[in-house]
Amino acid sequence: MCLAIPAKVTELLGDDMARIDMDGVSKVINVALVEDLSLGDFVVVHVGYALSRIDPEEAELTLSLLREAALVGNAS
Amino acid sequence: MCLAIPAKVTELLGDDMARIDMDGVSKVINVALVEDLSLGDFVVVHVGYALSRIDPEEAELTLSLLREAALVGNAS
Amino acid sequence: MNRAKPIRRKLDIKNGRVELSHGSGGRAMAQLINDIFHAAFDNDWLRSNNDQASLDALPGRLVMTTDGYVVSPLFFPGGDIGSLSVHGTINDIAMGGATPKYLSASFIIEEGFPFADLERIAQSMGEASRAAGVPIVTGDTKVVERGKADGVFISTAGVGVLPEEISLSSDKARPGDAVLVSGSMGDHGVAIMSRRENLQFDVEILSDSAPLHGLVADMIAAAGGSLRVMRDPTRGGLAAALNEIALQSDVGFAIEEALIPVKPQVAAACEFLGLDPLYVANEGKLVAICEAQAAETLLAAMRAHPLGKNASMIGHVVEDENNFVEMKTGFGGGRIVDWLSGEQLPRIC
Amino acid sequence: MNRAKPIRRKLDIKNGRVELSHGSGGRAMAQLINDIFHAAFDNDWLRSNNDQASLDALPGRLVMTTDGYVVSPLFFPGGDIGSLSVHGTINDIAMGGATPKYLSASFIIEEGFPFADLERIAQSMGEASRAAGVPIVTGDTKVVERGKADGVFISTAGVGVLPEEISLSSDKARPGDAVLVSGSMGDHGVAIMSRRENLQFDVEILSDSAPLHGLVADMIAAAGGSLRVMRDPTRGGLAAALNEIALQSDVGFAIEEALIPVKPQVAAACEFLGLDPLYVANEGKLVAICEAQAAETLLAAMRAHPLGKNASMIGHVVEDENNFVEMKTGFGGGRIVDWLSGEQLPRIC
Amino acid sequence: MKYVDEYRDPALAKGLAAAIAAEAEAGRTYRFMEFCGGHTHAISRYGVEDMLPANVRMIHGPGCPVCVLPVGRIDDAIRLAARPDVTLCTYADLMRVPASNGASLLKARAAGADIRMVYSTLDALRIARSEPRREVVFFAIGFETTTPPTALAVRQAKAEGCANFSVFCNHVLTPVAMRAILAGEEEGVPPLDGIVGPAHVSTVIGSRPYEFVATEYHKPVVISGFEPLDVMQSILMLVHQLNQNRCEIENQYARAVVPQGNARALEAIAEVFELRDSFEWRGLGAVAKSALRLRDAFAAFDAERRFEIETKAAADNPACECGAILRGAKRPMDCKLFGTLCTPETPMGSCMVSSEGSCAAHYAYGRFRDRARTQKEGVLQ
Amino acid sequence: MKYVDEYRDPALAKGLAAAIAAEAEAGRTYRFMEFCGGHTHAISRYGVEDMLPANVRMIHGPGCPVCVLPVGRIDDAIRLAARPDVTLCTYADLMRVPASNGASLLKARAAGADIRMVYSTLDALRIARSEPRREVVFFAIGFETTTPPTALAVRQAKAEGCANFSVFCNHVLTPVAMRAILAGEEEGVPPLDGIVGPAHVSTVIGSRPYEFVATEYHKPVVISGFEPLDVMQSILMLVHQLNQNRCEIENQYARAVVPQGNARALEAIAEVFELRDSFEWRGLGAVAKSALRLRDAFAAFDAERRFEIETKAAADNPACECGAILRGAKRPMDCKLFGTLCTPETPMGSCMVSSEGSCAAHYAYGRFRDRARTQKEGVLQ
Ligand code: SF4
Ligand code: SF4
Ligand SMILES: [Mg+2]
Ligand SMILES: [Mg+2]
Ligand SMILES: [Mg+2]
Ligand SMILES: [Mg+2]
Ligand SMILES: [Mg+2]
Ligand SMILES: [Mg+2]
Ligand SMILES: [Mg+2]
Ligand SMILES: [Mg+2]
Ligand SMILES: [Mg+2]
Ligand SMILES: [Mg+2]
Repeated sequence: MCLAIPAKVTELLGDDMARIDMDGVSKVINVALVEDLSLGDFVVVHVGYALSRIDPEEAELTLSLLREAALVGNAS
Repeated sequence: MCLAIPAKVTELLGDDMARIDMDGVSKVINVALVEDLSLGDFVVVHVGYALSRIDPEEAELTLSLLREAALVGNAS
Repeated sequence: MNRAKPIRRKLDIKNGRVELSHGSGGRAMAQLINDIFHAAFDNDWLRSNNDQASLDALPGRLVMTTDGYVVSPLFFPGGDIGSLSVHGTINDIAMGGATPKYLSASFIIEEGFPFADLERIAQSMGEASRAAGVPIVTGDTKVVERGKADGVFISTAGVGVLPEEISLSSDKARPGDAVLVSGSMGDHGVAIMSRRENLQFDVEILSDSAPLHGLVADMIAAAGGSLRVMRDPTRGGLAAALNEIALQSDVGFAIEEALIPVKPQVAAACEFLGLDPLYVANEGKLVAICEAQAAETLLAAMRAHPLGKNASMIGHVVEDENNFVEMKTGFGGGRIVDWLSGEQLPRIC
Repeated sequence: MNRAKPIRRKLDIKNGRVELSHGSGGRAMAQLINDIFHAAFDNDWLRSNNDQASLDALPGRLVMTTDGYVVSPLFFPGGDIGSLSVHGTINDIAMGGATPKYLSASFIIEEGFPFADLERIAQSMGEASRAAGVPIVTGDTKVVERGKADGVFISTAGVGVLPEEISLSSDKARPGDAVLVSGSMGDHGVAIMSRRENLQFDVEILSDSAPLHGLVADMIAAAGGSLRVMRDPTRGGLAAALNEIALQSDVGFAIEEALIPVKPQVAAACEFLGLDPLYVANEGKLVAICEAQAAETLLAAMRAHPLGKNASMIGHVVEDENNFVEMKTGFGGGRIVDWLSGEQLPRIC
Repeated sequence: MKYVDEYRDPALAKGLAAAIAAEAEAGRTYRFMEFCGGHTHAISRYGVEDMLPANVRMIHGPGCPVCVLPVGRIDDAIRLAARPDVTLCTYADLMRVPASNGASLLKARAAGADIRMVYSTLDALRIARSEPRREVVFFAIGFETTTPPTALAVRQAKAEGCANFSVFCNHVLTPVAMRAILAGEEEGVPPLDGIVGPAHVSTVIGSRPYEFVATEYHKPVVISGFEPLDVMQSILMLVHQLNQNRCEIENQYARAVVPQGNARALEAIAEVFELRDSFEWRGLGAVAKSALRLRDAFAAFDAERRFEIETKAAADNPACECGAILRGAKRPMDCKLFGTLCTPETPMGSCMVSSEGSCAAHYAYGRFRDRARTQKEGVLQ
Repeated sequence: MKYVDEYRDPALAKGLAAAIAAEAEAGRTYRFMEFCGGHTHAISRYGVEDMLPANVRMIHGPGCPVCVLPVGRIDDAIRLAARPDVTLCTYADLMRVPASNGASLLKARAAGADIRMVYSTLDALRIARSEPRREVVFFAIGFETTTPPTALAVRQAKAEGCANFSVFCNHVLTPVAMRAILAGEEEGVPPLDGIVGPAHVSTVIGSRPYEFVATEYHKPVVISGFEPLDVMQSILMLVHQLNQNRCEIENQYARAVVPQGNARALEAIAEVFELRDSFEWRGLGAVAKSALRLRDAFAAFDAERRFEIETKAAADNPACECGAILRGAKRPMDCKLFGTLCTPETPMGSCMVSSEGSCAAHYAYGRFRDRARTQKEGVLQ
């Protein structure tokens, strides 16, 4: 029910609508809930609405923690 | 368009409706246009309504004239 | 772990209805097919649950046909869409002079269709198929949303095997040939019409829906080599069948109305509706064209079969560049019997 | 009298629509069939205008199948209901190991359907049939009232001939056998879904709709005797195909997700819709089960064919009284791939 | 079928044919118009023409309500049916009639209009009752025979307060049209010698309304039943009158027609309908006082007022010879379009649109005679 | 797929699994509840359970809005849809959910109700606009994630004056339900050691609303993304906190969740909705202040008021163990009905109705493990 996926904003269509893309799948969604959206931003999409923007730095940080933990795990 | 056929009244259903029969085909029609209808009467049926009653004596008379003419014709 | 398999509840045939999930390839569909269709058709080809049936080799030329059945109402005096879909396709095989061997059945079902009606139809198909000795060996089921079909549509296909000496085709009628019909005209169409909501009348006429391959086998045995054309006069009735043959063989016909069997109730129903019985559909009758000298033999063979006991020779083929079907009327005059061009009632088969 | 034949006006394909009279057995129907279907399918069996086709004898066992096609929308990226109805039925014949020979086609058309669309569909069927070398030899046309169908439904049936040495059936999988798929999963279903009004998304995925009998012929030539089962994973996708086989052969499967080809766009579309590509329909792919020692040979033969170039061995058959399809996930864990039980989109084929 | 089979007896037919041949005086030609399409149909279907001597010739009159309905009125009906709120109920006969620009009710239906074929006004009223959110319009057409059923339905709708039922009225009147034919007889065209009058119309209006034919135009009329022997007997009666120099209104169909007609039916018509000033007849042109419309008291049930219908004239194909054919000046096969461009599937003129039209009846039943005719042309004319 | 594929990397998974195994202290059992059905689904679909050490055990929480919806509300929806004037729009997830007496929306549709599956509230509103004569009711269901889209649609409908659109509101609240679970922990059942919190809910509400779990119940929470590595990382973080005797609200999904949540979304919810006093959760019973309804200002768009819906309670099957399963006291295979009478095709309890329910997820993905479990029973428990 809470299925939501990350996708990239490829076109701002006005009227709170935007086109997003995920690996070649593109769709028009409502972006009224996300402030100051720019082309190239990634958003979390749920039932046709963007719920929030993805912060690339936070994502990188999470991933590096993940990689680190995996490294430690493999070493253990 | 003026297709109408003779059929026998087999059931008076009230409300100006009656069941008629023609050689085993039976149907419910409106008989509001024909006065004093009795079971066994033949009526001329057109688009679901009886238009008039058939007078058996007149029919016999017509037929006898027909037969007579045919006789004369065949003799000629 | 003990083998805790799901407890399969039987379909609620009495109250249940077909849902979209019965068409989407999951367990619900498998159950519908098993409980209704396999139960009714009951043979090993189906039970093997493959998407195709592997059959024995057929000795001889192959004949193939298909028809879609969209008749309304689905149940009518003398039959239903199920038996009709078996008979009609068997008959198209038989009209080629072939022996029908196997049938396939494709169901397109409207969401919400009652299981009880579907089972009744399937049972009727199964019975018709067993009675005819022509099994339904493979099938398919689709479900479409409510309002996208009309209860159920069935398309059956059939294959049969054709003896070497037989070669029938609608372009083979030749001037002088005899024209025979196997029985009374218009029964099926009148039976259907009597149940149409907007025409409703009562008449004790049953559809003539029946498989004709037995009759055809007897005809072939009696005079097979001299048969030229056979047709089952379905949609458009005898008129359509004769006009098609006239056109395809580039001939004309001379027939006599008085020789064409029509039941009194069928004639009466046609009077009511302003129809001509020669245009009304049949589902268990055939028209055969054969060399003139074989006509009596053929007629005798037909009359000896229960489905041909009212067979009649109704006229002969003539040369005619206009391809007219000319008819001496019962009244004594002449007319042609043209192709249908007024409205005929739809969904008769 | 000079032979004043009616001047036949061509159907107004551009603006015209199917009317009820096109289904009632008169001249209008004959014209529709001639101008659209015979023109598109173009062969002598049809032109002979009989209600059945007389064909050559088939040397070998017969295989027969049928499918109804109700796909919505009628035209989709990579195909349409016409080509689909040819490919799907050819594939069901081919999955029996047989060579498809002849097709029949039954059309159920909704009143008001544009001639232009009908012609486009017929042309597409004709092309698909010619490209596959499997002619449509007989057909039928019915017209139902507006609101009683959804544009057009097509039921095709097919017959084919089966070489002596081949015997495939879904109950023949044995523990140890290899499981192969001929290419990427889910393309057809995603192509269809991308055009559904209520899901509308854009993706450059074409339906994989294709006839597989050429690929199958190559597979049989390479390792025919060791083939056990073939299935085209259509409705319900790979999951339904494997579960059916598991049940019918009373075995289980052990497969690996990482070995199952799925295109990135298909995967992405499935993420959007919350679907699993293993449940999504294919129309030009097959799953084959063969003796383990023949797997490499078979895989090589598949990869050498254009329709099998992405073929993959995805696992093997195991003994399992539960008939589970067990899968090592791409992530590294384990799961089963159960029968479909959620909603799958209807009208995918 | 009682009252049917006996009037189709081939043995009697033979005798009657001989009687007519004997009665018809050599050297004299008898040109009779059967006004009604029902007669045209019967004559064609039973092959009555083959049983008449060469000098008794039947002219097919304008008595087919479908044929004479102007194209503009079909256009109106199609426009009505195209309204999303309207369900149009019609007798099946009208479905294929070509309207302007290749349209027809059948095509309109295919294109999405809600058009239902009904057998009776009872059915149309039933539909209106069961679908109260739809505007159910009955496409009323027909002569006096068919008018009382429409009148009763309108009366019933009013009594029930059935607010969603209305009638698009195209009922026309037989005697007026007959007068128009007689008044329009032309120089150079041999005049009609007598008229076979429509018995089913007369079950309603009786035989009296035809008296003007005798008194003003000095031609005999025989009100005739629709079975083939009825028609032949009527022809014999006409020949007989002519030979005796009589011109009277005789009633061959006395078994169901009385001179004064059906009082109840006439009352119903009079209550619901009134005369239009003028109405267009296809093939005949505008004819004064020749058609009916709903009275003000029933205005709510009048689709013309309810939907503000304004009929636009639509021209017929100028090559069509219907006018001349209806007047007896030409026969179908004299028309260049007959059987080639004009067929029942592709009718170009009014006489081809219904199976009761003279061109259509000849096409569907009589074409084989053209062979004989071309061989011995001149013998018949 | 950016931000997806990297969180499904099997090599990283292996390392992380080893890290968790190393971090988890032997002799100690870690019992974590993933509250959200999305997590349950991810764990099952990717086989995450296979990658956890035996002493780290996942309890599937009540976080599937479909599962916790009481049967009475489905009954309401079916009654609504059965009205001839109503078109009911619903997310596909609800179609098969069994209602009383063997009914379901799917069956109601088959029986003639106009029920449309929509992907988004945008679609429902579009249907209302294009079919103004229909009463279009959106069957709203979901946690805080799904609530803003409903709120925006209602706001939009009001702005447009879309008079035929309404919402049957069944939105429920995550933190309240989590409190109910924690407050209900029983004697004899080992308590939860920590909670995997739903990140998509937190994109809307942020992480702060969970602080009570740490302060009042002294358990750690990690707000976790939905990819399998997200979940594993969150588990590692939970184990880590416990080993360090911490109980904090941590945010694994910092890439899209901030502590304060999405202000716009929260505003929209607050504008359109208000708290219900109490709402029934299937498996949990009545929970105070756990659900939303439309405010009076939007009463016109509230299907409950518009159609005077009064929900009747419907009893669940007493043999169903859902309650105990949701609390972590039992597992699906402990239920006698599991896999025999209760399957995804024939669900008897809430945990089987959607693929995100714990019984359904186990049935569809995990049943093969029961083989192993029966062999080495006791090892895991
Ligand atoms: S054949 Fe056609 S065009 Fe010619 S007169 Fe008759 S209706 Fe008119
Ligand atoms: S298996 Fe079914 S009955 Fe048992 S606990 Fe789960 S949902 Fe309830
Ligand atoms: Mg056929
Ligand atoms: Mg047939
Ligand atoms: Mg199939
Ligand atoms: Mg046939
Ligand atoms: Mg098949
Ligand atoms: Mg198939
Ligand atoms: Mg056919
Ligand atoms: Mg298949
Ligand atoms: Mg309309
Ligand atoms: Mg409803």
